[in-house]
Amino acid sequence: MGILVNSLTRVVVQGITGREGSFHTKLMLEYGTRIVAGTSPGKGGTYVHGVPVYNSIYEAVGEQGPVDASVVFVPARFAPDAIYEAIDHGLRVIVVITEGIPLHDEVRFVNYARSRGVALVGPNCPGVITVGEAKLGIMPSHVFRRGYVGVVSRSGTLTYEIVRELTKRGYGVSTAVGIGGDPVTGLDFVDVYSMFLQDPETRAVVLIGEIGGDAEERFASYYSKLAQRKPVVAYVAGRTAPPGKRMGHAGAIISMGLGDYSSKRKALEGAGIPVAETPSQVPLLLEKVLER
Amino acid sequence: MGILVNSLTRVVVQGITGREGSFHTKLMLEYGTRIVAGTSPGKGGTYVHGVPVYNSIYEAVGEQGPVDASVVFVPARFAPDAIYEAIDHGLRVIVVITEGIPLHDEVRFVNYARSRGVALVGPNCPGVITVGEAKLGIMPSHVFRRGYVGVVSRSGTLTYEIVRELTKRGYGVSTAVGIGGDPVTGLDFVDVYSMFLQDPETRAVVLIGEIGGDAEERFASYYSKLAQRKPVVAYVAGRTAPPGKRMGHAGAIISMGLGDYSSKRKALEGAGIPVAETPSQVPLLLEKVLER
Amino acid sequence: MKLYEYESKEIALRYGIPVPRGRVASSPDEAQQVAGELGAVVLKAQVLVGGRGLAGGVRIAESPEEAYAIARDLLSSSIRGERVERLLVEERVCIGRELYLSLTLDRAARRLVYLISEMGGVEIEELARRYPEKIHRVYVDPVVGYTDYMAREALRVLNLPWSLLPEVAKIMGAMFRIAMDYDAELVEFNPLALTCDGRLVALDAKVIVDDNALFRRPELQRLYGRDMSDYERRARELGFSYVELDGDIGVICNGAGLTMATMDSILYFGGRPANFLDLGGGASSERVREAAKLMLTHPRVRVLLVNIFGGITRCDEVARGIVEATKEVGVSKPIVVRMLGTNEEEGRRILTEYGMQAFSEMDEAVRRAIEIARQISSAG
Amino acid sequence: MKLYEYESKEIALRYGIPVPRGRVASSPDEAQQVAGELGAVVLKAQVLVGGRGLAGGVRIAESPEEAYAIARDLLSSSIRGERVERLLVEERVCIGRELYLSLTLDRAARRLVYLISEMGGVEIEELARRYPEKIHRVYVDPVVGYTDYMAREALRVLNLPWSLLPEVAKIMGAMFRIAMDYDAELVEFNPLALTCDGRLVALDAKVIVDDNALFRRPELQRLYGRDMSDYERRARELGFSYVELDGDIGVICNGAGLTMATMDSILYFGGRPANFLDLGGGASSERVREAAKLMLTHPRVRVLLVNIFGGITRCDEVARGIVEATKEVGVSKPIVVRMLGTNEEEGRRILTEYGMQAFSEMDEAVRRAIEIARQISSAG
Repeated sequence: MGILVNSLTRVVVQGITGREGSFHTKLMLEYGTRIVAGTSPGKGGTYVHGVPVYNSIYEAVGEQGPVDASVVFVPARFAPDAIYEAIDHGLRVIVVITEGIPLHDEVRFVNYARSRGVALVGPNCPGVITVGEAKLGIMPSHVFRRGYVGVVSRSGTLTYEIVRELTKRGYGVSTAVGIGGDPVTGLDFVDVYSMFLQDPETRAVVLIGEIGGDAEERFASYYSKLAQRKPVVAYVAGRTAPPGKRMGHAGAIISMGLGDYSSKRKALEGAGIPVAETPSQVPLLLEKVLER
Repeated sequence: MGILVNSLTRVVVQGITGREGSFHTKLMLEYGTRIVAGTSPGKGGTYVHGVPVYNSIYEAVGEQGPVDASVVFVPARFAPDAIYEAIDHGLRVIVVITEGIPLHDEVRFVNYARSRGVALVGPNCPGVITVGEAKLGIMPSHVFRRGYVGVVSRSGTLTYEIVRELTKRGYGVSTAVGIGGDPVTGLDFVDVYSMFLQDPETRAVVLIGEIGGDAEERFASYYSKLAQRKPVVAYVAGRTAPPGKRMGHAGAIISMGLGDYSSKRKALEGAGIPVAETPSQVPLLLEKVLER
Repeated sequence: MKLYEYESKEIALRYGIPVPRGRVASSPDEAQQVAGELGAVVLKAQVLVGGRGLAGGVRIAESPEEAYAIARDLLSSSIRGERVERLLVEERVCIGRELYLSLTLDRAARRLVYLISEMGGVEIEELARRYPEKIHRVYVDPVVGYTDYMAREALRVLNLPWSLLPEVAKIMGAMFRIAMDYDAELVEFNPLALTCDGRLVALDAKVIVDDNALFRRPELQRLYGRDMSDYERRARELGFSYVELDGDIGVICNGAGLTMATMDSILYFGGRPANFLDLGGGASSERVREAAKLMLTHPRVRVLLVNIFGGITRCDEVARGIVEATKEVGVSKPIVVRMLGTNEEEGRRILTEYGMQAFSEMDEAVRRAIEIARQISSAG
Repeated sequence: MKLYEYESKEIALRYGIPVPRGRVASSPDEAQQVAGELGAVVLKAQVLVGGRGLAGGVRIAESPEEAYAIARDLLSSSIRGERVERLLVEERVCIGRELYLSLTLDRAARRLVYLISEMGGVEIEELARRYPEKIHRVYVDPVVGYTDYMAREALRVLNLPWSLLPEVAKIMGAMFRIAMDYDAELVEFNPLALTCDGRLVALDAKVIVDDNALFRRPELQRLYGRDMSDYERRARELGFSYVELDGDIGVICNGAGLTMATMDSILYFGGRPANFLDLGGGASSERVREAAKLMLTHPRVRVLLVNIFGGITRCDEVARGIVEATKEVGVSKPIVVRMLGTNEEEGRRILTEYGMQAFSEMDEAVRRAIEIARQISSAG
């Protein structure tokens, strides 16, 4: 099982001919992801690592049949167009790797996707991996072993770091979802966790947050009201971040009195979710909550 | 039962101080509709037929508590603002009586309402009546008797005409919904019929269509695929309407080869829905489908 | 409200959409002069009715003299009942292929839609009927508006070279902006020509403006009504919805649906309606009087059928209006009244006093009107 | 990117939002001149740091001479570390009440939101902490944008007379347009004053522009970086995310989350990070070298901790960059490296060859860096 994507998911890579798009298409293919087409306006008729390239999703679908999901590597200024194209052609999962998309554009397409029931992952995210089945994104697959822990994270490399700690301690992952580091994201912690709740394979969830906004607080509030739960362990990055400064991610900023570490930690712990002090503590806390 | 509104529905009248708004507020109150407040910018603090008037829904809700539904009598150029106000304040049913709202405005607020799960009835409609319980609109209540026939219509007076024929023959109405005569409406035939399907009281539905668009054809297509149905009898107005001319309603026009009488009749009859030749035939056809 | 071709093209040009060079001519002299500047020209009658081409309203002139002659011809003619008062005189364009491109409302989707087809030059009604699969649809969400993938998709559907992408994007983006800026419910280029030298040119253009939005487009508001017949214009000026038909039974009702149903019942029982006239809701006796006078003076009307379902509309006001109209016009034509609902008793009393009667049932009233029309017809 | 008050007010004025009369002065002479024109004035230091008022950056002058003296004072001062280079000299306004009005993003709602409060003049952070119930929120959907009911609601919340509705509507509508036209993530008027004579005036204004949108706002793009420290600017120019902190352990990582986690681990194990430096993904040896040079030359850095989780980023490139940096700078400061993942073996080989070692575990590397920092600190 796992969530969002699996070995049957038919994938199109938008922006397949770019440096990143091409490089990761190779890695995604090697992982077994079922990439049926790529798009790149003006490059239709070519191939990238054996994947046929089209000028539009309309052409891709016409030639290759329906697709379920897309991974977007298109540069920021063209990404909204690519995302609307994917939504309007009925794709159900859209993973936006692209970083640096203007905020007001994001507000528009994220609302548009949600109003149409489309699972938009990102923007500015490392993607989604259902371990051993499909990878839509840029996560280094070698750190992942299949297992029963769901991972949901606002971060990239920090996720790999924590997953590696899990792997070292014998915990495997069902699906890992990077929801993205921008102030506005398609799926949020609540959305992804509620998918994990439905997934029989997933028995516990690791939540990786960071400063900025109130996504962690909202998750804590939602979690504390749940009748049926799967246990959650959290890590929150940014304890040492000063207010008013963006810590790399557009969304990682303490602003207007919102989003600092202590508020998040307090909210999570208040909801009964243990919060690790270092990445290496995550598996230890996980062990404890699973024992209960 | 009945659908959409009942005796418990707490209603606000938007544009209550205008001629139409004030007149129909009186009639709605006489019918027993639970009108808790009215709005009219700048007229806050006054009363209309004993109903307190506020400058905004925000004020109305602050003073009178939550409301469930609104009836909009606001003039066309101000109606979109009133509708957004109602949607943004969480009202679940919004009945727009106002005629003559520009098309592109309608497209925007109708999509907005639907994306938020709000039942927007109209625009340019006579409203909704759940017989003996609540009336949100301008229908002459004296023609209605309570019973098990659901009515859904694109028209006003024609609805009263047909309901009177039903009443004469002993058929009563659960709820009658005027979906409105504009090219774009909030609820359509399919939406309302699917509500009637859920209503244990409603045993049959009278559908009153007219030329223009393909709402009747879409309903026929939907109906023909249903596993569980309640019988439907239809009347379609505009057999004598020439192409390219608007027949009073903004939506009643045969254009770009779409929307003529014969197409609608063919589609409905093809789906097993008898179509009356005159309003007076409707109860006769109803009798037949109920005998089956 | 439909705009003329030349008006639609003026708008198109303002938004950067290429159209043939040309000017409007109101006289043969002007036409000759434009032809002198442009060389071989096409003269196009500026009318709002459809099917202009088949009716001979588009003609080619090889010389200024020929342009003069054709213009004289066209300017003294009518096309499908509409007088030709202006010509659009345009350069001839060498056409490679004729494409179809429009932006309009899709009611079912509740959104705008680009209709795109390789088979331009045919009216969209015919195209939709005969080759529906040849029309590609790209929906436009009001949040999103035009976005570039739509042009890439159109390019493919129209089988155009990649080099024309910027041009297609410009045209499609402009169409959306025109729809918004002019409250247009249709922006159509048919044909959109691919010229022999590989350019895109809008050979014909049609913009239809939303009547409901005219209040915020004052420059368009003053054009309203110019394409109506006299009776239509008078009815509209009085605030009635009115459509001219070709029968002999005048119809006055309240409510669009009931008016249509009354017309349809006339047809069903064997008669022919002369018009659609919807009083709207809550008409005063003055308004009813004006409506009745309009119908009683209409040359084709033999009998007037008034069908009122009183709700907001009060039967006494209706009765009073009818009586006043007959007095003012002189009771030249028979009137059949059906009324029901609010203040029905009072209405009946007023009519009875004046020697008229009112039916309660619509079918009876319709049958009676048809009967009278037949009698007059066979008498006349 | 934050705009200065005077820039924000220029924008506001352009959109019809009333602001006090005033001008920018870069010298005492200019300030005196403006005061000569305006009478009693307020002199406001133009800085981007918060808390200017409490730090004495806003002063009142009754005469041009006093304005001169105050300007001389302010223009030679710094406020919270930021040099004052310009003053905004404005007429004094008689304030009846101080209100708060802003438009910003609500992350949870994924929409813009107007924040509206009667308690203006206080920083929103403090207001949110102390009186959250005094902040009213009106959400703005991207489809709908500003619409008039929002002003009616604000009017009620702000307890303003009905006669000010058009003014509030104008201001709120303009705020939305500013947000769109300038890709602003915050448009704030605090205080928005209700003057003694019943007018609304934006006494202070703050616009923050979305850095991600600068590519389409060239006029703003060229302002980017002006509020950064030297090290910040150099790091940004090299394309790194960089934030200055006050500790002694320099941090270089790949990925924002891992960088923060590394800083946090330093704190957790008892050390103090000097900075946040995220290399981003797939950094070449040249970029690593530049980052390392930057940190090695930073006066506060005692030890450099490089923590790399190789994915797109290759460990051999990182190792090469570190080695090159130490060569170029001279091995003045100790470096602790942790690397893992892509091309890890080759990376370790390069480091070993140069006499350096790499940890595999993050905790170990962090502890080691802290240990070294302590040794140097107690030695020095």
